[in-house]
Parts: sequence; structure tokens; C-alpha cells
Amino acid sequence: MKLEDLYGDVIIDYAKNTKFKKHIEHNHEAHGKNTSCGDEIELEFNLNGDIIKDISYTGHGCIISQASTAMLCEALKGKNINSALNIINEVIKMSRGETFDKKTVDSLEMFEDISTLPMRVKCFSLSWHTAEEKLTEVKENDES
Amino acid sequence: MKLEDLYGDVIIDYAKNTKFKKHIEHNHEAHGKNTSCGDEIELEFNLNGDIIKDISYTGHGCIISQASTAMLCEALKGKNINSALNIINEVIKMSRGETFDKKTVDSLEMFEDISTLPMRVKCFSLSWHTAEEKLTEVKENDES
Amino acid sequence: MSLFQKYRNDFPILDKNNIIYFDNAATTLKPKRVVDSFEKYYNNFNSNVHRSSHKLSAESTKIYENSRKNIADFINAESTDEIIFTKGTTEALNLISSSLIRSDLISEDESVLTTTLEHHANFVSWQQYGKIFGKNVHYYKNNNGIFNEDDFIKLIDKKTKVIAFTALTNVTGQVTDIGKIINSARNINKNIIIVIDGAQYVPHFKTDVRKYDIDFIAFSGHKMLGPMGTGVLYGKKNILKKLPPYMFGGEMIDSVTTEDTTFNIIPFKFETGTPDVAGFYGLSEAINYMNETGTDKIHERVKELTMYALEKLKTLDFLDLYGTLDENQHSIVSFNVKDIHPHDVSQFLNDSDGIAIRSGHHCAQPFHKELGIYSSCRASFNFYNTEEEIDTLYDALLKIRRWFK
Amino acid sequence: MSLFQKYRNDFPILDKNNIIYFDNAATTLKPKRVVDSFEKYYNNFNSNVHRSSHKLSAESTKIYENSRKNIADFINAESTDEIIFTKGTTEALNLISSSLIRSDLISEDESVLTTTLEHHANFVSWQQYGKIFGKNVHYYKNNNGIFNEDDFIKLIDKKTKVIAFTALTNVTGQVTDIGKIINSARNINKNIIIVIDGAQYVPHFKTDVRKYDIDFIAFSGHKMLGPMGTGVLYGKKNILKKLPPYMFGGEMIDSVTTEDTTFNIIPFKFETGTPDVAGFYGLSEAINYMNETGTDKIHERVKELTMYALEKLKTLDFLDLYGTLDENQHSIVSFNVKDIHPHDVSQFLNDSDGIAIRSGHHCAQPFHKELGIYSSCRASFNFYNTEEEIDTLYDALLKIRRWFK
Ligand SMILES: Cc1ncc(COP(=O)(O)O)c(C=O)c1O
Ligand SMILES: Cc1ncc(COP(=O)(O)O)c(C=O)c1O
Repeated sequence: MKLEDLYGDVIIDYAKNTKFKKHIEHNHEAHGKNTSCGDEIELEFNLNGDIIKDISYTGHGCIISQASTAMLCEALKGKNINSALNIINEVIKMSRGETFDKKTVDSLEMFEDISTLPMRVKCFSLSWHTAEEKLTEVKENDES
Repeated sequence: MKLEDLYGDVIIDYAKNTKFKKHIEHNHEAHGKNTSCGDEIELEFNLNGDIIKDISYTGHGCIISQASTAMLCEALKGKNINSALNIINEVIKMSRGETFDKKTVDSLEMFEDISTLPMRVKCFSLSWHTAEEKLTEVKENDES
Repeated sequence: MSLFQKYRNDFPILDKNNIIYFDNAATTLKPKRVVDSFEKYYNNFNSNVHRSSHKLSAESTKIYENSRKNIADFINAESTDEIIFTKGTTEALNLISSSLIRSDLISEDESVLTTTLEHHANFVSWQQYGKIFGKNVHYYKNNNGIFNEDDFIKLIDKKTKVIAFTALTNVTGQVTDIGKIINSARNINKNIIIVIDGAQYVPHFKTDVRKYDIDFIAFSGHKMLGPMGTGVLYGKKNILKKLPPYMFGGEMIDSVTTEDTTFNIIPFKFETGTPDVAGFYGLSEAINYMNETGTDKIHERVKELTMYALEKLKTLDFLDLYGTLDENQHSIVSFNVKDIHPHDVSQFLNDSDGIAIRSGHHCAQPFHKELGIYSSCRASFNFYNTEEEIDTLYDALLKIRRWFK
Repeated sequence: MSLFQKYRNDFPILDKNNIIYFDNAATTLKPKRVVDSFEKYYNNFNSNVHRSSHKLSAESTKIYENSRKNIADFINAESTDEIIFTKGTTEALNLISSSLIRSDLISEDESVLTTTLEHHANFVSWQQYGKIFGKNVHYYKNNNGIFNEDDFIKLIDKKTKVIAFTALTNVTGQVTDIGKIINSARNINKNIIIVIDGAQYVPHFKTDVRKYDIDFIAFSGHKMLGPMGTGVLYGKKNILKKLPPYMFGGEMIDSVTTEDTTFNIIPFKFETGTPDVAGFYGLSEAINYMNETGTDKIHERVKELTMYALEKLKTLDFLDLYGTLDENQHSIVSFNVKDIHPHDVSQFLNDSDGIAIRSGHHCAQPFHKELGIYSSCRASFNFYNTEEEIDTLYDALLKIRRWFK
């Protein structure tokens, strides 16, 4: 992966953008941690039925994890749980170097080559795994 | 080491000779064990002051250990503790491939090359270590 | 060139040494591609794993995790989370026995059942951790060196929480009927935990942990053409998650404070310290070699050699042979020459004809005790051995008789 | 050809990769003769040790025990009985911490003292075994990342039975005054047991266990030019004899019955399972290489490089540097680029100039916590590095600033 790809302007801008980096009124929250560096991420969800009305994050981490988390918020906001889980699923596949649906992944495709960097995959996918776990839990509770 | 050296007639004869393989009236005994095969040797000493009046062995083991033990009995019988320990010392040096006194070692020199066989050194030296430990103990008790 | 000669050409050590290597159960020879993997690894990728983001570390991490995947597939594990790397079967069995016994999965009125046919690694570990942590360990005693699965099953009851047994004993080569034991055990106690010593089994039999519903199986890389210092513990995910860690150090940690420590997810919870990446790269090459050669072919060839050896040695009336002495025996033949100590037999075979067998108790003292002997001779085969080599062994045994007469 | 170029030629990986390797504290590069030792061993001697009497086994046993002798001499141990082979520092520290804590050498009103500067291997192990076996563990808390020996000594009292500390921290490279600590500790409590984490120290300092009267010291082969998967625990004979074994299996056994087991003499009581003979052969070659190159020369060269790096990096005002920042620091320089996450720094250095450093908490979370940070960047040097490489690092750090501005 070339420097310009990983640390291009778009990604740095996402990392610095604080639009989603705040506390919101929420009814669900999820905590994620990267054991290799101690980075932590806190996601807050405001769910209305199965719609993600609002979403935000706090915590500390590298550019990759901050940018990835900001883009997660952007991608999931307004979606229902099922389509959110679908997006998450495709993004995680991409991060593992598996085949994925480009349309679903959308602009996150710029992280396609992250799969070649085993250490950075963790940074990138931390918030996605965290969100996946929480939304799956909510979904299962609703169904039961 | 050539087959004829390790399993020559003299050594096989010693191993089969039961002259010293018996129980005797004794005032000291010592037990030795080879952890790699479970072989065990029991030495009995009849000491008169510091003179080894009689010595014998029982137990089970390979030709090397049986022959070596029979030769140990032959070499130590009649000696006083100090010269017995001296012989033992030189024989153990030989078995380790260190320089040793040929005169002291005498006919045991036929085992000189045992030092090149790490597994068989244990068979050869089991009874010598067992005797050394016991005689050193007796000597130290006498002196104190 | 015969197929067997082709196999032999893959093992450079056979060119250089005039040796008949029948000590395969102790450690196998290594094919060229496994030996060469060290140079490849250290001269190109040398690095610690999982910890740095530089190129060498990224490459090393991929190599290490690909090796885990390769091994998971080899035994048909569901996930790489179930493959824990150790330095050998011994460490794998210490890990699982101490962790299980220390966990709350076994209560104080429950027990572990193992057998007197085990290698010390699968016997002393249960016994000693049982003593240290106050849990009960029971033993099935074999009958004249034979593992009778029915008698073993009779000892299992509702209080038996763990059964630990070998899939192929390293003394006689008897193959255990794993399927029968596991089915019967689960009928008695659905949640019984099955721990298998696969050190001699995995190298020779298609191992399918899901087909047999095995909970844990331990094996060694160096006994299946791989490097020394490599071993594997397979463990079922849902049980591994409940177990306490074995060793403490880096990487297996989630968070550390002076008050307490929380641990990483599996399999990393059970792996700590810088791993032997080069070694596991080599093990992966060994697996590739076995897959390409064909594990079925290897199995069949070793079966042939074992039967050939058994039939020949059975004709020597001055031998005591141990085991079932039929098709239930695989890769190993153990015996004693009447009135001659095993150490003398193995020394003679080495000195007279360059034949490498092993003599001793093969780290299985309870087994030998049940047989009423202290030690024995063991010839163990692999697919690069030949019938001619077995003929040489046969002739050398006749020579021994004459020599020591 | 300069001397330094000559050093570099000994490391084939430097030819093949356009890489500036500053991750030596994680694992060092391996010289050609160490890499080649694998081929030599597996293609000529391949065998298990201590167990068979055939030629390969005899050769392997000699190789393995000669390696033990070589290592004993390297650290001036009195006897080879005092050298226990492990797979790394982590296993060595787990061995000694669990065995000491489980033994009756520490009573329930006595305690262990360690420090928050430790690698997790020398911290979590004492903490967790202490919890498991009900023994007390206390911690010296460092002040702003500095190990103050006087403050540490103040915490030692008559009830302190074991002190465990690093001789060179893997975070800042600060060298501990071992002599001072050991003398003071013995004055307080003559029989106090000294356990040293030598993972970063032994590769760079002439280690003399008798001069300093060290009881135990652990180190890793792969951090001193040797193969991965090799490590050593040195232990004083008279204490080792009193300790219970760590792992259970073959070879470490004297006698086994279903009632109980008795154990072999040292060092074998602490070594079980088939060892990595090839690996320890390689470690012995690494020691030969270091002896022939001159451990003094290696030390001096690394000292030069460390000081050069420190002085250069000190001039960059956008860096936070950690440690004593003077001659007390050896082989390691740690820092953060203000406002930029260490993972981004290390990724950038790799991508822009092929510089391999490590970022993270370096398995030392308590240390980082005391510093008030989560993670850091670490550049660690060895004698094959050069001033030019450090200049490249310096320039790249300036680039980072510009890039992320
Ligand atoms: C059945 C069995 N279990 C366990 C072991 C121990 O394996 P390792 O020495 O590789 O730890 C062996 C081999 O020695 C064995 O044959
Ligand atoms: C100070 C220190 N102690 C212990 C260790 C652990 O060594 P290993 O990973 O070789 O077990 C390391 C290296 O990671 C270290 O730097």
C-alpha cells in the first residue's frame, strides 16, 4: 500500500473531522479495545425501532481507526439494523481480503488494501466489530 | 567404537560371571538407578575400618552395566576407602572423555571409548557413581 | 526409479548417512523443503509477529497465521481460533491438563480418567496437576499391554468429566478405536471432555476432529516431517473460551494493572512469548509436503511396512513381541530379544548394521510395568523406509543371537 | 571495506531487503552461520536426544549438551546443571515464578517484589501465580518511566523473599544497576532470591552470574542472533534442587507409578518433551559468532549508535522522548511524535523509507500507564546498524511532521 493511499487527504480529513466524535443521547452503547496498543473506542447508538437514528463515537486511536470509525458512523446513520449489518459484513470481508460487494462498501473501498497489513487491519476493523456485536445483540433481543 | 571392542569376549565374560553377583554379609549398601531404562543396581559393602573386605552387587541391567559393575567389585575389593575413591575418580574421568591415569584405571581401560556414546556412559558409570556416593559418605562420617 | 526411491530422494539426510532409520516415533526425518524453509524465512522475513507494523513483521504475521490455517484444514478444524501453537505434544498436554484441572469445569467430586498405556506426558501431567489442585484422577490399567476399549468404557460414569487417552500408543503401535470410545462416553455423559494424545496418530491417520467430535487433540510437528520445537493443541472453541490461560506474558494480554489482568481472545490467550515463526513456517511446509505426497499413500505404505515387519519378526522364536500383532498395529513394532538387554540390542544393531532403533521405556513406565518388563526395543517406520531395510534388521537380530550366545 | 560493512555482510537478509531494521529488541537478525546451522543439523544429525543409543541420537545428544556448555561459559555459570533450555524468556520466567511461588521456599507471610517497569512476562506471571497459589506480590512503581534503584531497595524488607526485576527495560533501554540492588538486598536478607529478566541485557552486556551473585536470569536466543523458539533460564544449583518441576512429561522422570512420580536430577527435572535440538545448535552458533566478533566490540558499537540516535532525536522539539536520555540508556530509544499516534508513525516510517520500528505498548502496559500514555514508538539498535540509517530516521520524522500537519 502506498503512503498516499493510506494517508491520503480524504482519510486524514475523516480522522480529523469531529462531526461524529461527541456524545449523543443514546439508548445503546458499545465498547471496543485493541489489545496491541490499548486504543479504545466507544460507540453510542440512538435506535428508534430498528432504525439507527443517530450514532457517534468517542475514544482514542490512530488515524486509521479514527477515520474508519467516522466513516462507519456516516455509513450506518439512518439505516435499519439489517442493512447496517449487511454493510458491516461486506466491509469486514473486504478488510480480510475476501471478495466483497463494492456497491455496499461504497467509499470505504479506499481501504481495500488494508487486508495486506495485518497489524493495521485491527485498527481499521475495531469499530466495525464493535458495532457488529452490539447490533447483532439488539437484533436477537428484538427477535426473541 | 567397534562392535568387537564394546562386546568383546572379556566384557561378555565379566557380564556373565556371577562371582560378585550375590548377597553378602554387609554393613553398608547403596542403590543406583538409570532413569532412561529403569535399570537398578544394589551394591553391598563389608567394611572393616576403612578397608573394603568384601563387596557384591545385585540388580538388573545391560551387558555394559553388568560387566562394569563386576569389574568395579574386582577393582575395589581389598582396597581402603581412599584408594578406592581414587580408582573410581579416574574411571569416571575416563568415562567422560577427560584425561585419566592409565595405571590406576588398569584393565578398565578397555572401556575408554565409552565416552563417545552418551547413552551408554550412563550404563557404564551407574555403579561407579553409586559406589562413589556411598564411600564418600562413609569417609565423611568417619572423619567427623 | 521406483516411487519409494523418489520418496527417499526427498530426504537429504538419507544420502549422507549410511543409516537405517527406524526411530521415526521419536522424531521423523525432514524433507528438503522443510529444511530449506529456515533459510527462506530467516533470510527474507525474519521478524516478530502481531506486534509491529513494518514490512517484515507484516510478512511474518501472515506466514504464521497461514500456517495456523493450513494446520486447521489438515485436521478439519472449524476455525483457526481452535489451533494453539506449542513447542510439542508435551507442552500441549500440560497446557490442557493444567488449565482444565484448574478451571471450574471439573468440580471436586468429578474426576479425570486416563490410562496406563500413556506416554508420561499424558499421565504424569494429569496425576501431578490433580495433586496440586485437588482433583481426582483415575487410571484404566491395561491388560498385558493391550488397550481394551470396552474395559476402558466400563470405567466411565456420570462423575467422569474428562477422559484422556492415546490414539496410537507409542510403545506397541496399537491404534485406539476413537470413534467407539467417544460415542460410548457421550452416551454416558453428554458433556464429557475428550482429550486425545495424537502424537503418533496424526502423522499417520487422516484426522478429522469434527467427524469424531474430538474436544482436544495434541500432536508434535517434529513427528510428522516438521521441525523440532513445534507442536499443536487443537481445542473446541466453546470450551477454550471458558478455560484459564496456561502461561503468562506478552500478547495474551488484554489489560494489565497492578490489581489484576484480563486476557486476550483465543487462540492468543494461550500463546505467549515470541513464537518460533520459522518453525511453524517449516511445519506448514511439512503439511504441504504430506498433502502433495498424499496422506493416504503415506498411510498405506507405512501399513505395508508394519505388516511386513510384524510377519518377519513373528518367525523369530527368540523374540518377545508386544501388542496386538495384527492390523491394529501401525508404524511401530516393539520387542525384546530373550535374555539380552534392549540397550545391548540397540547398540549392536547400530554398530553392526547402522540400524537406528530405540531402547528403553519410551517414556511409558506404567505400560512396561503392566507388561512385567523394564524396557523394550522399538522399531518405528515411515514411508521412506523399505522392505530391504527390514530384512537387514531381521538378519541383524539373528547375528545378535549368535554373538551373545 | 569498513568494519561495519563487514558486520553487515554476515547478515544475508540485509542484502535482500531494502530495509532499515530498528526492531532489534523484538528479535534480532540472524547471521549466515546461524541460518545455515539448520541445514547442517537436519541433513546430518536429525534425532531425538538422551533416549536412543544409535549414532544420530548420540551425535544429537552431544550437540545439545555442547550447546549447554557453551551457554554456561558465556554467562560464567559454574556448571551445565544450571542451564535450563526453554522456548524463550517468557517460558523461563513462567517456569521460575510458578515453581518458586508453588514451593515452600516462600511462606505465606513472605512476599515477592517486582516492578511496574517489567515486560508482562515478569509481571503478570508473578501476579497470577501469586493469586493462584495464595502468595503476596508487591510492586515498585516507577517514577515517570525511570527505574530508581534506591526507591526500589527501600521496599525490600526481611519478609521480601524474592525480588524480580529487569536488567534493561525493553521500553526505554535504561540499564539497571544490578550490582547495587543485589548487594543491598543481600544486606537486608541474606537468603533473598534474585530473579533477573535478562532478555534485553544479556545480548548487550558481558553477563557474569557469579560476579554479581545472581540466582536466576532469563533470556531469549532470538534476541541475541540465535533462532526463534530458544531461551534459557540460568538457576543456581542449590536452589534449583529444592524446586518443584514446571512441566510434566518424558525424560524429567525418575520413576512413575499410578500412586506418584519422582523426578530426575537437574537440569533435566525442568526440561521435558522433545527439545528443539536444531534451535539450540543454532543458538550455540550465535554465541560462537558473538564471541568471535567480540562481545565488547558489539557493546561499544551499540553504545555509539544509541548515543548518536539520542543526541539527534533530542534536537527534534516535536518529539516526547522517554527514559534517562543519557549513557544509562543502551540499544533502545523510545519516543512519541506529538499529536500523532505511534501506529501511524511506524506505518509512515515503513512506507516512506523502509524503516522498521515498533509501536504499541511493547508488552509493558503498567510502564506506559505510569508515563501517562497508552503506547509509544521504539527504535532499537544492534551492531549492524549505521549512523546513516539513523540519519534517515531523523529525516523521515521531519517528513511525518510535514505530512500530517
Ligand atoms: C504418544 C506420545 N505422546 C507424547 C509424546 C511427547 O511428544 P513431544 O516429545 O514432542 O513433546 C510422544 C513422543 O515422545 C508420544 O509418542
Ligand atoms: C525485557 C523483556 N522480557 C521478556 C521478553 C519476552 O521474551 P520472549 O518473547 O522471547 O519470550 C521480552 C521480549 O519480548 C523483553 O524485552
